Amino acid sequence: MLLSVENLSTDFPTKRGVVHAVENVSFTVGESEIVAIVGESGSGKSVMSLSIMGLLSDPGRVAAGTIDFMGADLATVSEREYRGLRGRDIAMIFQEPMTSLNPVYRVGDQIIEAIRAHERLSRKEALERAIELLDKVGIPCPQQRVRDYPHQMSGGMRQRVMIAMALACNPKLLIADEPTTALDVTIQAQILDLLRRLREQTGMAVLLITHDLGVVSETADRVVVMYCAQVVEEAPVRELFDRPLHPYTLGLLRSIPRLQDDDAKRLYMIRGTVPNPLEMPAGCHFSDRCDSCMEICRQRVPDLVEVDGHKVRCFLYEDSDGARKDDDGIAAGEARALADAETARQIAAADALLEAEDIRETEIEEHEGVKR
Amino acid sequence: MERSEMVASTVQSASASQAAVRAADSDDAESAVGLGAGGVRAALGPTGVGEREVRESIWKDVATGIISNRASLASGIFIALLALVAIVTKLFPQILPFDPNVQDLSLSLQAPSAAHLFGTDLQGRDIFCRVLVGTQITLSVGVAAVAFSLSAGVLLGAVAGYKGGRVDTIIMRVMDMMLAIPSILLAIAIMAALGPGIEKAVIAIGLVSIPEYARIVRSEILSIKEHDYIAAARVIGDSNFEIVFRHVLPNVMQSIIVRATLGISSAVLDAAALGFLGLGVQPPCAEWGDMLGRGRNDLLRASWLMLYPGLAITLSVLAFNLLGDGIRDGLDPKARKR
Amino acid sequence: MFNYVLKRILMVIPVLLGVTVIIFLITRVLAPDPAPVVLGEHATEAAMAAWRTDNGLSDPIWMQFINFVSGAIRGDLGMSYYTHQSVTAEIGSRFPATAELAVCAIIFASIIGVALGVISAVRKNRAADHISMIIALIGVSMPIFWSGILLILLFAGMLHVLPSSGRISPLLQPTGGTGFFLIDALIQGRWSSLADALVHLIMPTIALSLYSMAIITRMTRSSMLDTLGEDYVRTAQAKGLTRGRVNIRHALRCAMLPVSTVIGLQFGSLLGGALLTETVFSWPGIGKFAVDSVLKSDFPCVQGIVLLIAVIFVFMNLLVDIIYAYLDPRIKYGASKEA
Amino acid sequence: GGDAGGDGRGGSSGAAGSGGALADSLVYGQGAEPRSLDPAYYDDGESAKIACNIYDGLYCYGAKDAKVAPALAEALPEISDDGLVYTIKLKKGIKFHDGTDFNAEAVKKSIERQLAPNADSDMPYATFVYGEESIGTGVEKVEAPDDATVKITLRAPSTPFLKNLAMSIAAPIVSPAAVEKATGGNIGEAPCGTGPYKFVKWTKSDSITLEANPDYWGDAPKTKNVVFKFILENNTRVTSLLNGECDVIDGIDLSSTTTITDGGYDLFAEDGMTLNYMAFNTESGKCVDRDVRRAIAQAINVSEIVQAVYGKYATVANSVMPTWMASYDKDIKQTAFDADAAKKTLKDKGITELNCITYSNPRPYNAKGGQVLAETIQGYLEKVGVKLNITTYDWTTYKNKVATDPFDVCFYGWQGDNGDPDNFMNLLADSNWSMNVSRFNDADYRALIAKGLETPDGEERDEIYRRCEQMVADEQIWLLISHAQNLCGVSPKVKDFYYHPTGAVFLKDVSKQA
Amino acid sequence: MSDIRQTEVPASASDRDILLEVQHLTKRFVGKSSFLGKTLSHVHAVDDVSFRIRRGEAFGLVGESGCGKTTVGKLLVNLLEPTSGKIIFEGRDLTAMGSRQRTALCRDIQLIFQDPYSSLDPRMRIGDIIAEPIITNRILPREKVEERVCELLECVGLANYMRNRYPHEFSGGQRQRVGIARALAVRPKLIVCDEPVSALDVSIQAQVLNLLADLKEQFGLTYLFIAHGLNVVKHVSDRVGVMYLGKMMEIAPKRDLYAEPLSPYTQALLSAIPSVDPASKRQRIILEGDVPSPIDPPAGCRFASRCFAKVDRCGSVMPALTQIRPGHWAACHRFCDSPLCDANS
Ligand SMILES: Nc1ncnc2c1ncn2[C@@H]1O[C@H](COP(=O)(O)OP(=O)(O)OP(=O)(O)O)[C@@H](O)[C@H]1O
Ligand SMILES: Nc1ncnc2c1ncn2[C@@H]1O[C@H](COP(=O)(O)OP(=O)(O)OP(=O)(O)O)[C@@H](O)[C@H]1O
Ligand SMILES: [Mg+2]
Ligand SMILES: [Mg+2]
Repeated sequence: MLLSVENLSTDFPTKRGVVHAVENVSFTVGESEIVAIVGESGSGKSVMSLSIMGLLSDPGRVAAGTIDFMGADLATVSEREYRGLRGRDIAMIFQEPMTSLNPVYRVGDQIIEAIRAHERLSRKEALERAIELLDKVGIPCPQQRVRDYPHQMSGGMRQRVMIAMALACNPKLLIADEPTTALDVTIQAQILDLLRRLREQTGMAVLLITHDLGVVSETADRVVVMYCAQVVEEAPVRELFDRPLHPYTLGLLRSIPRLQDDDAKRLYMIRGTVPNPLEMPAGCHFSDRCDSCMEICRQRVPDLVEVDGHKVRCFLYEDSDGARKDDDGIAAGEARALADAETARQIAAADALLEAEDIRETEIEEHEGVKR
Repeated sequence: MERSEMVASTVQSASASQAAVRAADSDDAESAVGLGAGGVRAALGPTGVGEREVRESIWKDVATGIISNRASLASGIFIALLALVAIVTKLFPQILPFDPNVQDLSLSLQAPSAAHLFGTDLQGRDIFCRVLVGTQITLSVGVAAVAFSLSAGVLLGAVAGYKGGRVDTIIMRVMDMMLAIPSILLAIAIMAALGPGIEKAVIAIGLVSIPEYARIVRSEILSIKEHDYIAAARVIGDSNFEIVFRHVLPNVMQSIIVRATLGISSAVLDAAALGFLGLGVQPPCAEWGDMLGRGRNDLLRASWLMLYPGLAITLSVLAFNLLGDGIRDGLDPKARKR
Repeated sequence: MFNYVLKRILMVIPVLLGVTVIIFLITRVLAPDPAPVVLGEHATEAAMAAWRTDNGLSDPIWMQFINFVSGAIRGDLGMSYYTHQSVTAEIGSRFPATAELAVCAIIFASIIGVALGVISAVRKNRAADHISMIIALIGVSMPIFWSGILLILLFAGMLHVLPSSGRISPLLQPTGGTGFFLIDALIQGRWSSLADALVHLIMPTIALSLYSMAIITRMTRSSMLDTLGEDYVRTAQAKGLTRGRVNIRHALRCAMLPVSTVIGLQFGSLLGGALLTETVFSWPGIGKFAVDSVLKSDFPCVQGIVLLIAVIFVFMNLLVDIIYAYLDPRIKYGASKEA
Repeated sequence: GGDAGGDGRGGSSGAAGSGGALADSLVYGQGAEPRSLDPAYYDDGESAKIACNIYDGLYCYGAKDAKVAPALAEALPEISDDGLVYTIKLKKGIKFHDGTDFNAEAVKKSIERQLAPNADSDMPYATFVYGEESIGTGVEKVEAPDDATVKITLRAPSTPFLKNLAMSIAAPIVSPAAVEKATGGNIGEAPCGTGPYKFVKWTKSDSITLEANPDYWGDAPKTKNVVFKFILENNTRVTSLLNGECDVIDGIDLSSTTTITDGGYDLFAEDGMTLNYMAFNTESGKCVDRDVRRAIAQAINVSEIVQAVYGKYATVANSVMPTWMASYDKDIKQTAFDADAAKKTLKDKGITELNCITYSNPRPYNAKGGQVLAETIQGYLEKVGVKLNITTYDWTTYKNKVATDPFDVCFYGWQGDNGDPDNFMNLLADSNWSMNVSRFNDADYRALIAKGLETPDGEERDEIYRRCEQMVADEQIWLLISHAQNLCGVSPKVKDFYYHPTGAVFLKDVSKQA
Repeated sequence: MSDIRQTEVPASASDRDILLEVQHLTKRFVGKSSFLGKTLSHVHAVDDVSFRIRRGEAFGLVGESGCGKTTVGKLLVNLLEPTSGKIIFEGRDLTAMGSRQRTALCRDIQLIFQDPYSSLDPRMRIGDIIAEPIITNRILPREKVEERVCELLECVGLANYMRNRYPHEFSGGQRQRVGIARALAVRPKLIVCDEPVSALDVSIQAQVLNLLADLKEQFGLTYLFIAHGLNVVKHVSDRVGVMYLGKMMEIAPKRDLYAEPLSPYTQALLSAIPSVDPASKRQRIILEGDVPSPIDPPAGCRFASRCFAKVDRCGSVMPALTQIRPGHWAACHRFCDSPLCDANS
């Protein structure tokens, strides 16, 4: 395993209380594997990736767990060693290509800086390497473009520059935190295509953070689903889309409009909103919004259990004593999740219908009222 | 707006030197929520932890800002005390152990003692009493000058910011002109022309700080105009008048309040400077800057003559600064979502 | 870039004209008749009338204005009512003193201010931060004239380690040259003069720069905190750069953009502060001269000084804009709007 | 008594130059910058103080009195019987600093430049010293019959004229060549005279440097370089003395005297030629009534004020003229302090409120500034039930206001120019209200003054002025307050320093121990 | 260069059905101006755009960032003045009206904003925000306003008691609901939804989309639904227009458009959508380069620089929007040349 994160917890002590931004997260990334992490906004994806990079901003700190990267535990490594790893073995790109590059330096210089931070190269050699890298990420006329300032480039180009910079020292692992969220779909397609190509060419592993299940499905090998600081499900990508186990994953998949869907059908909705990190429900973090919520869900946080290489954190698949249910139980759980979701959707639709009638009536009255 | 103008306006808005700096310098202790979560999505979900957002009532925010910060709470109390002293000494002058304006040459230049806490001045007047009474002038000049420049500045800034175009250009160019003359020099020239007197000091100090307010209000309005809720108001059919009064001004209020608080501190400083140069109040009126200016002649013999008034000025300016900082934290404009 | 500079330079003209109008209004319309003040104890009405005619004060006001402006364009600001010397010469002989002081003060304020600001931003909420912020707060709260007097009292009056006033011991004054004693002394190799001038500069520089230093500290801190939170700083960290390099090369470099604007503006406001500092320290510059002239109703001098300061202020702004544009490639290479 | 010693030590120590080498420079700290160094163009003591070392006049005052003695002139003038023609013999072989010769022509030019039509409206003392054609006073013509003789013809006899020629304002003789060279004939920044010191440089707002004139016609100056430093702030000036930056400072504030003596420095304190007074408005307002004026005077304890405000550094004035002038009479009776009587009268007269204007700056005759006095008097009047409303102006503004404002009382003073009684007494005969601030307009008084002007010095003349004095006291035009002392701080190393009552500081004989 | 006949507004329904007709709508912004204020370049934000919306229909407008979608929306609600072109609403030409008349009509066209954070006045209570348009337009007597506000809140799925809360107390989805309620308050005939869900999380998106669908049904609303994701648009709208760099590239009923996109740009856009089901994925087309700047764009087809199927003419002549099939319009030289092209209009 290239990277293996074990029981990682990251806290932010604030005036109003401690925010557990990452709780007990474990997953692994293998050599040249693309692992996607999906989850809603605020679910702790970025904090998790920054924890790996050791770039948490104040007052965040890794509270527990180990981050094993090529045999070194990053949670305990010295700042000096960490610096040696960053940029050389683990590289990272960020969501906002517009702001991730320093506006006052030429892009070439920024890439050169990344190279020379880790390798004893002359400026000239580094410049050549930079041009090479720009070429590799598909920037036309790289010889001229190295002299550009970031503002002279479009978002897509900047993101390519970021990737080029990340690739500067042939890292083993690239953490890409929502690399395409800010980009247009056509540009997003270009960038994702590039990432896939690079993985093939260089064998670098990618930890792809995103909230877009479509991106996951097209790019990743394995998926980790996070909800409220926890991993709720983890599976190989096809497995997850074909057979989502956790009600949250299920809901997520059903709530996105798909091209081949019947448009007349109402979309499935997950009820409510993400809870405030300081006021987490006592038991399962998803319990408030879950259609299959049970008594136990409100009392205990379920464990992550494994079902044929597919991990899930839910009492539908876990006994009250914390053990994985047997296969029948799992099948039942699956069925139940599906059924509950469908029922919920129908109820919501019926509600909407009723309401509509109500309103129409009052409206007619009003109209007359005003006329009179 | 073209780039060049953007820069020009950054520069100019900064030229309300204190203003810019103070506005920029806010304690962003906790506004860095969802650090990686770019853009709007980060702010989604429920109100994030420790996230400061614009809260409903401005005055409640002001109060929260003040209370949540020990220093500004202390200065709030200090200012309240000053105000109390000013009012009490105005209404019940007999409460003072000595008449601050009546001289007794037999007591000339007494060092601080139990009887005269801060000593006496050349005319044998009790400096403690004079410092206490000085709060009247300090506070009233501060407040009046700010009220004056605030109302003029808000009006001009609002017109310039909301109307835009030529009106904006003309108003702001005039403000530039006023800004190009150091305010203290302008104030001195105005005072020299008008002659000494407290009302004139108010006018001079008020006049010179109009441009600052106009700038701040204008730039605030320009940024508020960008918000969709202004567009929304227009879409639902609000008139300009309604938009300005219902949506724009309430949202500009917070920076005005912060600026006004800090403005009082600079008005107090300016007034003291005028007093120091002998252009302030009429005797025997007690004003700190004036006391300091006069005391300076006897400085070597009686250092208390300038020690206490100077301390009084510094402390009250400090208090207003701290208070302003506190209020600004309460109203942190950075938390406003775009 | 060229267009930008040209545009900014042309914008200076109306501002200066406006300044002239404002100061003209104040001194010629609002202010009382200077004749009796200037002519003093023995003046008769006839003498005053003659004097007014001699000094062009009996012309209609618009004519006076035109005369003044046309003179000013030629560099002729009129004659001092008091000394009967040309205002240009009067100001010219004092300006180096102010410029020297203001330049020293702004350098001092910038270096200390930026350093304190950076330290307090980097060590946010630690002791260093609190100390810097307290210094900054006191800096903006203490009246210049008070801190100046306290300094004199302490260092000259009690400790006798620094001279209380003036620019230099008169006999050490470099002859001829630029009027900037530090430069003259350096050129002429008069080290004792240089040392003496530096010693004289210490207290006025500190008193004058305290306020600006505080402002710069606060500005640097907040600007630095802003940039430290920027994505590109995180990018730089992710590249594996050292802490110092990230803070200085990436965060500070960008934070300096707004700070440079403030420093430029502070130079303007230092000239205002010089009024009080020079009075307290008997510094023979235009600030003290301004106060004296105002009090003596020497209006040609007042007009000249105000105009000079306005010109400096406006050109300083211009310079800052240009430097800013130069420092910020987004402006230098005409960026599109978003960026 | 012109040479009343007082307790000034610096000046009277005769043991000059007794030990050790002399320093070659002396720094003199003064409170303001001179207006100009061209005698025709200044009217202020700060300028005169410096200029008197650069220029000589035809005559000068005695070292420590107001007696006129010849300087560039060979002897006192021969005055024709009608008192109109002055014939003056000049010393020979004297050169100006620019190398040109001093002669009768130079004297003629020096005077004529200040006469119509050459004079311009910026010459503040021209009319005072040389008179005015329009009112038939002053110099009619100046002739130079030969190189060493000057003949001055007056329009009307004037006893003070000779004293005027000894003044260091307007009277000093300037080099005609230098005047010719200077723009506008103003040598304010390039002075050139015959004096013991030559002008070196003027750093604006900072200092003026002089150096000894090696060709001086009299005794050679003792110190080579003299620097006049302008230090506005009183305490800074004192600090600079204590700090060794200055050797002599003047314009000392009373409060600093102990600091100076405690610091081991000498204090020079001698009566000056000044009068400090409060004037009643006799033309309009509540004080037109003489009884009111008297009552107010009764309410005020002048000696207490003087003691409190000026300590021992001023003399209570019971005469308009300073104590050391010849015509001073200690028997003039001023109104005595009697608060009860005052209270009664004022009550009867229904006076409850008075308007007062005053000035804020220290003046030569009032080191504390008029405001302190006003406030002090405000205190006394409050005790007799009168509220005094004080308006303070900066001095320059104030000079306008005394002529125009409708005040009841105001504060003013006078610094003598030439040591002649007329110089003090004619103030009340002046028709210019900014001089005659009481607006006192009395035919008898004016006649007396006119007569005094023509009468030659002597007992008859003294009697005239004594009558004037009595009139001022009886009519209670002014409330006399004090004659100030000139205070200087002097380094103990400095010998033979003397601050002349006319405001001149002759440094040629002053030396400083190295 | 384009023939009027060819560029007639695409329509296939009777005039009575047409709620809104946009003809040759153009909006240019000043890009750069010289020192003396002379305009040096224009941003062609919306360039000669025409379309019609029928009553009760949801018309989707998609395109990449900066292609002028929002500008179209703002032009419709009178937040911007068109440079040229007509907006005909219920048979009346809005652009020809005086401002007073225009304002009176405003309430019939409402706007829902993209950013739920900046579109609500932070200093107003939710109840007041919703009540404001009712009061301003005097739709109901004062005493009835409150009642109406409650209904509207209920309509958008918010509880009554939330009336007294301030916007910051709500999540993005909830705020967006408030924005919708405000738009509904004046009973508009047309609602312009400017990317109402793109700022929202996936799980919240569905809630808002469902709500919009429900409301449309309930009130018989007409939508102009702006988005830049084709999948969302598909879910909501009946017909879809595709814009690129200020130009309308294709207009078609949803089914046609998704089944058989004609314009190469639409094809690329469709293929670029990352799909959850690999099975449904069509041949991926990865476009080269970026969207060019709208400042003084080149004369030819706007898409020519990135087009994978361009022909010679594309570089010089902008193809007109032409009806290729009934109800399916496209602007592409490939089809204009085909016989189908002539058959229309
Ligand atoms: N500096 C901080 N102080 C307090 N809480 C923080 C801080 N930074 C992040 N958090 C909290 O940590 C949680 C996780 O945030 P994170 O940025 O990792 O979410 P995310 O999954 O990346 O969201 P997005 O998809 O929006 O990027 C959030 O609830 C956030 O409020
Ligand atoms: N007020 C304006 N001044 C100048 N240019 C403008 C203005 N408003 C918009 N533009 C420009 O017009 C073009 C179209 O903008 P518009 O906002 O309509 O695009 P959009 O399709 O809504 O993009 P997005 O998907 O990013 O919202 C853009 O290039 C934009 O920069
Ligand atoms: Mg994130
Ligand atoms: Mg848009």
